[in-house]
Amino acid sequence: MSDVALTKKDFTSDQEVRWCPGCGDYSILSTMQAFLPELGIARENIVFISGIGCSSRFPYYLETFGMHSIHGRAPTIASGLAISRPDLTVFVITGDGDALSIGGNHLIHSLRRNVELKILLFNNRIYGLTKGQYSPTSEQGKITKSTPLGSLDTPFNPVSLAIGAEATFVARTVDSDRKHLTEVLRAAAAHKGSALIEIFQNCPIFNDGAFDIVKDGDTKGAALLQMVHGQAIKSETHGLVHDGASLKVVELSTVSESDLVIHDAHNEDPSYAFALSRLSASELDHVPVGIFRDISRPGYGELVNNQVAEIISKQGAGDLTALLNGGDTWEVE
Amino acid sequence: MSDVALTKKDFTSDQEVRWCPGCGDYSILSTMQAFLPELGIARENIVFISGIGCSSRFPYYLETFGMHSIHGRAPTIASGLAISRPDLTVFVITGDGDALSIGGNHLIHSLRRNVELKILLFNNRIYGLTKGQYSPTSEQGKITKSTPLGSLDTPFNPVSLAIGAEATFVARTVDSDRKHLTEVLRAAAAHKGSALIEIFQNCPIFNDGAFDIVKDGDTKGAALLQMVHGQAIKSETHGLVHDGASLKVVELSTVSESDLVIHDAHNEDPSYAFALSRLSASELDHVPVGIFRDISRPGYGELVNNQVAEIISKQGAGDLTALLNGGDTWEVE
Amino acid sequence: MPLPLVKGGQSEQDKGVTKPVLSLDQVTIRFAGDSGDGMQLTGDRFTMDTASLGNDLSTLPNYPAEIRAPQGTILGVSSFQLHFADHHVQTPGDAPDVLVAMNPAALKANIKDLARGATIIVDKDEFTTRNLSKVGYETNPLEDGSLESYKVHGVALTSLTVAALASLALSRKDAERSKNMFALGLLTWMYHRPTESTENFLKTKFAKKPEILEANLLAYRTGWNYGETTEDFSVSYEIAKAKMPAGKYKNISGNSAMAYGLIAAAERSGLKLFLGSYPITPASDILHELSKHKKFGVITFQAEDEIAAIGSALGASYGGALGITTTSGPGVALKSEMIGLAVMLELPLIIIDVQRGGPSTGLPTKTEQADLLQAMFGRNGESPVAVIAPSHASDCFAIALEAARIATTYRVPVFILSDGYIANGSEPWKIPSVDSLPDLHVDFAQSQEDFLPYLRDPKTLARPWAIPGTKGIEHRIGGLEKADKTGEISYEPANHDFMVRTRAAKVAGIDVPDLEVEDPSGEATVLVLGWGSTYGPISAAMESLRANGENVAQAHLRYLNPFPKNLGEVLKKYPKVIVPEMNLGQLALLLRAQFLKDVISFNQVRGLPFTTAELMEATMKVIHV
Amino acid sequence: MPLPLVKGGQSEQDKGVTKPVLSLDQVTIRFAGDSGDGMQLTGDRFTMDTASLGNDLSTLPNYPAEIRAPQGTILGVSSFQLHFADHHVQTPGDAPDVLVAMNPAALKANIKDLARGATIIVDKDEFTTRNLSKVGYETNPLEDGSLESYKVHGVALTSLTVAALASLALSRKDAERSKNMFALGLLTWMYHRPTESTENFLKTKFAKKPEILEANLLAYRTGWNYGETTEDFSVSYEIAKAKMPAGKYKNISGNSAMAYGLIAAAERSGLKLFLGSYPITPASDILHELSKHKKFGVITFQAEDEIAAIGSALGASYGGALGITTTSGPGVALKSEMIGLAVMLELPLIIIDVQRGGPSTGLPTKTEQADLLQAMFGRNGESPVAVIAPSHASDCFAIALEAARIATTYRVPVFILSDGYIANGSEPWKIPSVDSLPDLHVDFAQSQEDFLPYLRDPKTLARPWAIPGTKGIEHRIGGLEKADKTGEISYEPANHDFMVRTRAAKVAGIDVPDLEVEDPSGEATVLVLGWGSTYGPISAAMESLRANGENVAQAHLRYLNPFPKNLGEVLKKYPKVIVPEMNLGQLALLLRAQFLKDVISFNQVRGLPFTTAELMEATMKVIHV
Ligand SMILES: Cc1ncc(C[n+]2csc(CCOP(=O)(O)OP(=O)(O)O)c2C)c(N)n1
Ligand SMILES: Cc1ncc(C[n+]2csc(CCOP(=O)(O)OP(=O)(O)O)c2C)c(N)n1
Ligand code: SF4
Ligand code: SF4
Ligand SMILES: [Mg+2]
Ligand SMILES: [Mg+2]
Repeated sequence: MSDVALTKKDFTSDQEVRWCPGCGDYSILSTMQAFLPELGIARENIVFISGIGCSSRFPYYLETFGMHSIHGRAPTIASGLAISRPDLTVFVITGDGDALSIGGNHLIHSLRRNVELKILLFNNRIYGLTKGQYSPTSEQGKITKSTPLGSLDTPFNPVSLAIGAEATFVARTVDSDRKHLTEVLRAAAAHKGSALIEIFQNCPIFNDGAFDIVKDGDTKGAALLQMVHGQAIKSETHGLVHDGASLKVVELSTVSESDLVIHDAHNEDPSYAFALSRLSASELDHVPVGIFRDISRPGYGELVNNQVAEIISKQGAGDLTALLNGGDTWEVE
Repeated sequence: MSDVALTKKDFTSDQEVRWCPGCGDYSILSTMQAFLPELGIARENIVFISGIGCSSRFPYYLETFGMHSIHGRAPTIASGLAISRPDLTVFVITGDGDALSIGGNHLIHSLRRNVELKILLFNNRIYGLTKGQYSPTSEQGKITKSTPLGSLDTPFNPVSLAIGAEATFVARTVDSDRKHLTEVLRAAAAHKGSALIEIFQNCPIFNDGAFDIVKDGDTKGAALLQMVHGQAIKSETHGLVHDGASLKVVELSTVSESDLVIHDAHNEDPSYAFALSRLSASELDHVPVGIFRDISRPGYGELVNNQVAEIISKQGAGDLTALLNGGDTWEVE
Repeated sequence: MPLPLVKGGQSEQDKGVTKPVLSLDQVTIRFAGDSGDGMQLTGDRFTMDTASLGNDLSTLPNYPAEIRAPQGTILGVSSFQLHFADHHVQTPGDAPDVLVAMNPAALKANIKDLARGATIIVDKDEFTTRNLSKVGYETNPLEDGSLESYKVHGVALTSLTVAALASLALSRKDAERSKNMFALGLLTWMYHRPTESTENFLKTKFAKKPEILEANLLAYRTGWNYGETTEDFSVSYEIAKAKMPAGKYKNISGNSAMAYGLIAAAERSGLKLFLGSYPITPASDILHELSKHKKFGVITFQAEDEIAAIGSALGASYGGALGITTTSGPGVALKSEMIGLAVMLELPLIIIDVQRGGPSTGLPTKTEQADLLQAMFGRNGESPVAVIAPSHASDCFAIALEAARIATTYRVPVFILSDGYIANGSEPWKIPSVDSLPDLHVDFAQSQEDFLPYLRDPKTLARPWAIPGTKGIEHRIGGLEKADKTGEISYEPANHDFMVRTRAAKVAGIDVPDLEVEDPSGEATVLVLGWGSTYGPISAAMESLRANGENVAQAHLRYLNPFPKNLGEVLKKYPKVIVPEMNLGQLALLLRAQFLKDVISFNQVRGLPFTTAELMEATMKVIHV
Repeated sequence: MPLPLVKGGQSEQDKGVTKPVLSLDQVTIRFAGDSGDGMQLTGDRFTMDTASLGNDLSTLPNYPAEIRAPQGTILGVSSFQLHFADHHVQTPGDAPDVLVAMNPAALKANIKDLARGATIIVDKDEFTTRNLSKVGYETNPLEDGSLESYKVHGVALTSLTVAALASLALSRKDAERSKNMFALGLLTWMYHRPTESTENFLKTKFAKKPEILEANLLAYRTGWNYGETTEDFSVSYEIAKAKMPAGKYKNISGNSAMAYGLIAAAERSGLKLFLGSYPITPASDILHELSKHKKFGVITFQAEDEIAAIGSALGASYGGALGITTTSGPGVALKSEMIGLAVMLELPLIIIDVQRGGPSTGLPTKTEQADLLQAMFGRNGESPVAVIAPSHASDCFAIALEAARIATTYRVPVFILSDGYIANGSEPWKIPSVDSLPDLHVDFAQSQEDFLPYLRDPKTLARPWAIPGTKGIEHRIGGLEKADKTGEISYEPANHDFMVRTRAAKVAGIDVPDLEVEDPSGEATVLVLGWGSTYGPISAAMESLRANGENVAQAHLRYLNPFPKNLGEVLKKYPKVIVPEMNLGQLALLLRAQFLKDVISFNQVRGLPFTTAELMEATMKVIHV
């Protein structure tokens, strides 16, 4: 690593960015470029692996190693890389279709294994690249090219799904909120193992305004329930309280501050984070943002490499001659 | 349908059953054969679709329609069938590898859509058919053919995963408990949409005794936390109480019956069922069995067929001549 | 001041074209602009107006893989080419006679395709220093003499449009959006197209946005008037009606024709149409089109991936529906294992592969024919399927019906190999009467005793289509090898050998029509043999060669597996057989292997259809060695 | 009273064989019994004892797809065949000279493979009415004269074993379990095998279960003594050592040899071995074997499915490891799309397909060669890969090294087509010295300015292997078509054509050794050309034919893509070329297409290797038309 600290520009590749004007991907990219220098990791030791989709163009624009792979399979490639090269920092860039439709299985398996991947899920609730079909996060009843009479599927809640899949780090943030996104990225980078970050991302072409309520100045204050570890969970107008065994959003004016749920991102029991994830589904009136869950469990690559190291330290490194000559052998003269 | 009620024998095909002696699959099969007559559905209107694995041999032994498909893909085939043929009753038979490893994505998508499928997941926590590799439900550290030094993956909790995937019906039972299995099958059959039933299944060849604790006379009483809607959740020795926002298993002697959690399988908020699912993971000291969750949401096939019926009732059935001749046309003379 | 809105129809004659009129027999026009400039719509409208005038035509849309590539860049250029004529049209044309370029990028991206002497109409407002430098023009080509050999019309399209719309309450940006209508109006004038249908189209489209409607109409008419009035355009052109068989026509793209054909197949077979699909370019439009037609009882299921898509289609087939899956090459790769199961289950299934440039993600919006061998062999084991291919856009309608016939008669998966070129291209289609369509009636197995699910029809070798719900024929099937007749699991060596050969024989025995050879002179020694979307370019090249006095024969394979029974004879008859393909010789490989004929491959893998000129040259080389 | 446990080694001579001894030059024995009878173990032990005696040998295990099919049924029969000789052995033998049948099912399932005069040793205790009727024997074949033409030894294996173990504190069921050792002891006596190594094996295996150990040893020795003592067996047999090149040998199966070869490739290249795999019969054992050798730094990753398996391997390759994935046919189908990506990325990758009966799930435990065309063409677009195939079990070692050489030198996916026959079969292998193995040293791209990720080595056409962690060469790659040299996304038609042809040329240009033809007389007009696991049977048939005075040439392809450069010449030289394949003619198709040679296919798709007799007959037919 060079002595001179790197800057945002150092992480900007020479490739022309090719998203539609106004696409939410721009601000995510710019935030990432600005964030990377802070990691203090040399550019050559950072790898971005993406699938296919508008969002999956992301790696081209970063002056790091990068692979724009195939639809839904980025976590598999990234897993092989991260496990075999624990010295690298590996990001996965994916969309709601890429991660949750065709790639759903790889996502949940990477999460349960806790492979050292930082997974950014750009959720625009639509298939952008293929020009506007509904996705597994599209709200039921959505009218799209493939559902002219309205979609019928109950959408996934990516956070619930991830928690159900034993994820150790799950967060949610919004494309345009650079500060919040940066904070979440910082925490994800510090986390051992898999980190899944759902990013609400506006697609002005095929699903414009899907997240207006959490982005517009006059609504977002009420809509965004801020989760900060050790602090009360609340928006500008509402707060979270216990309601028997479950959680409830109430107007701040109706409760005292001390009744509010104090956020514990490190709660080992995922039931807590799961309950938080249920506060909002398709509708976005009260959307928890921040880190739902951040618990400590060894990373998969670490376990794999430790297992190898341990057997070597116990038995010594393999000797090919001994291997080939082992077992039942006989001599022919 | 014939007037004479069908019997277990009517549902037994002429195929020789080919599992290992003592395999848990036998009792599941026998319970199913005994249960089917109770449904009052003609044999020709019942279809069993399975993937690949020991468990997936199941359909051959039932005198209904059946398909032994390919590894992990049974839910896809069953979905196409159930959606296009709402008159049929469709079961999916799958194993822990089939459903949760290669087939994980189809499983979670079927569940979120709520396709009318009764999915029986034979969980023996091992790959049986391929002779004993670890599966996504094998406990961490498991020594198998492919993990001679112990497996490193955190296993899935199938119930948590299903609930995270928006499942409307999730249950757990044990291969050898015919009565309990029958009750669960009955409830699943009555449920609209997808029903996932995890069945602990012993594989005497490759993972013998994995579920002894919940099967042996002297331990099962304590280990099995019975979940019955409207009743307290408890085993013979332990009961479930609220502990702040989460749930806790305590000795019955230390609490009064009235403090126990009364099971509500119809709770709309999945957080409750999710919390129940976390009471046991790999270890089986206190395993909730019965129905975690059974809520009402329209089945996917029903929605699809209603959408078609509705447009026809509004606009009339399609007229091919009109379709072909529609739009911008011109005459050449 | 806005022109008054026209009431009802008004032909170009009514509007009184006053300039000299030249007659042409054919023209190729390419509209090119930024992805956001509405070139596809402009092209579509011009196409419709041209079709309704009775010209034959063929179109080729071409757009970038990005949804909206950065404005003003070469990569962001979207174009639409239209070839129309007073005679039968085979291709969208090699080199445009007219290029409409909405900005410097569009000019730069397309100029190399123009022949000297071609007409170029540009929006000169867009030729600013900034825009020029964006695409690497150091000087303004409108001024530096580099376009000398073309007829260049620099029209101030933007500012004229904005000026015309000045009276409307529109932002400048919104006003500028109508400039494509100005261009359309101008071209409409130039080629004497009728204006009525486009005006009606706009009225329907913007029924709820009267301002935008007015803007578009005004721009359109201003463009027309500009042609009529200004000195810049001194002549206009007329292209007589083409002689086409009498009947009712519509302009149709390959993907739409495919969707219609599938619906027709469902209607004619009495089966429920079930489409299991996962979106992918350039196949998605079939899904989109079919999902509009639920009132035909059509079920469209957007699955979680390609495997689930084909799985659901196979499940539906098993239940007695017409199971269909649509995709492109990468999707086919994913479907391979399930196709193998369908082969084993011997159930009808239609797999539509709208091929695109490969390998891997390749060139998603470009055309190619490189999935033939994948369709033939892309599965484990001996796994034969039928493979057919449409020859041109409207042929997709007939091919869909044919796929349904083969799939349901032989209980076999059938591949349709379409491609990006015919999927998006369009042409006039003589609408068939429903009665003239083939009867695809299907018989399911009936209730019976001692049912044998793998007892075959001796003629077709098809097993019964035995669907759930039929009393007394309950049975189990699966992907393991099955015993002859009973369908039970069998590991018996001789049975496996027999079943492998029987499945092969069943596909080999599919009844397909003989190959027709067009050899007008009867004296050709060179045969050009194509398949799929190369039909148009090959036919055009053959026509031209014959017009030049060359004897050359042409034949086109719609059936790739099995081949027509007379193919061997045909190959034997011609000493030289040229096989042009947009791949590295996949059909050629099959022909060589089966017939040991030293066919001559002519291959291009450029993501583009062959041009007539390329094919003429390649053929001439072989004729005159 | 139990025999005293033997101390140290004791040869058969020490034990004093007293009956007449006949010399044979070769014998084929098949052990057959219920899945639970331990036939594979019995066979393995007999094999080891035979190997250590210096005979050459070849084995063929054969077991049902079910883990434990129902006891006493035909479907539950598991068998193990061993062919050993005083000369070079090519196959596990066509027809067993000796069948050991542990029950009526084993007899019934195997009798049809025996020639008249063969020896049958059965456990007559098992021939109860119940067991007989289970497999459809209406009368007892031991008594009804139906076995007249064989030499039948009805031995009361079960009761003799139980009696011998009477003194041990074992249940009858546990005692019966040792009857395979009785059978092994008997055969060991019959063929003068040494007993030491099996006794040692048992001692290690049951070190912690002294009772079971004693039971097994006792049964083993009782079996030996039974042969020596009873009247029933009047002669025993000796087979002299085979003349084999001097050296140290071990008996090895194809799957083990493959695993060792991969470890050797990693060691010789200095790369980390990364295996991404998903279990599937008959490939799983490679995963199992490799996961035992983590101390070589080997990483084995059991992925969630085949796509993730190959994806992880490709990811590891991208990071500079030797990325490998192992599977069988259905798994290959699933990997297709990712292989396409690897073709585009031009990274090294080894794909091992242990072929089994297809299509679909097919015959999972049986062998076949029907994935060749899938390996060649099973992907969208023009997607060339290298394809090689081992010829026999121990050749898997060398082929793994060769795959690594090709993959790393040319940065290309390499298919290894093994199959169930060589994967599970075993043979003696002369252990090579590590120094004699090829040097597979690899150079990664170094830090540099203006790095061009798709700049090719002019000789190999390989692009640099540019791994993350290397400063200054950060770059992005992907599945979209890439510009020559820079690797940036390119939709340029000419570039695509160029890249498609370049990828094809790279694979076509892979350096492979010339095909060697064995034509001892130099006068053969018929060439038998095989590939893969048919090597043994073909060689055996050719030897026999030559011994019969026929002139016949033989050649065997280890390289399927590209073919050896001299293949065309070889094909031209022989008027008649027979291509035997366990498929419907897949290599034949490639040969016909490329060389327009009318090769003669000889195909069987029975899930079994060819027999020598079948191949001799097929060849004779062609020689003497
Ligand atoms: C195997 C395969 N199937 C389908 C596609 C087509 N495809 C490309 S991206 C995409 C979905 C894009 O949606 P999403 O992941 O949400 O990304 P976005 O474009 O919205 O960022 C699809 C269906 C493909 N490239 N490959
Ligand atoms: C595509 C594919 N990959 C792998 C296999 C091999 N295979 C068959 S069953 C199985 C797993 C079986 O485990 P599980 O689903 O738990 O079923 P069980 O045998 O334990 O009942 C595997 C890996 C296959 N048949 N097809
Ligand atoms: S289509 Fe939507 S997601 Fe894709 S680049 Fe355009 S705005 Fe962004
Ligand atoms: S291997 Fe296990 S799961 Fe499979 S049949 Fe045998 S006992 Fe049952
Ligand atoms: Mg999206
Ligand atoms: Mg299992």
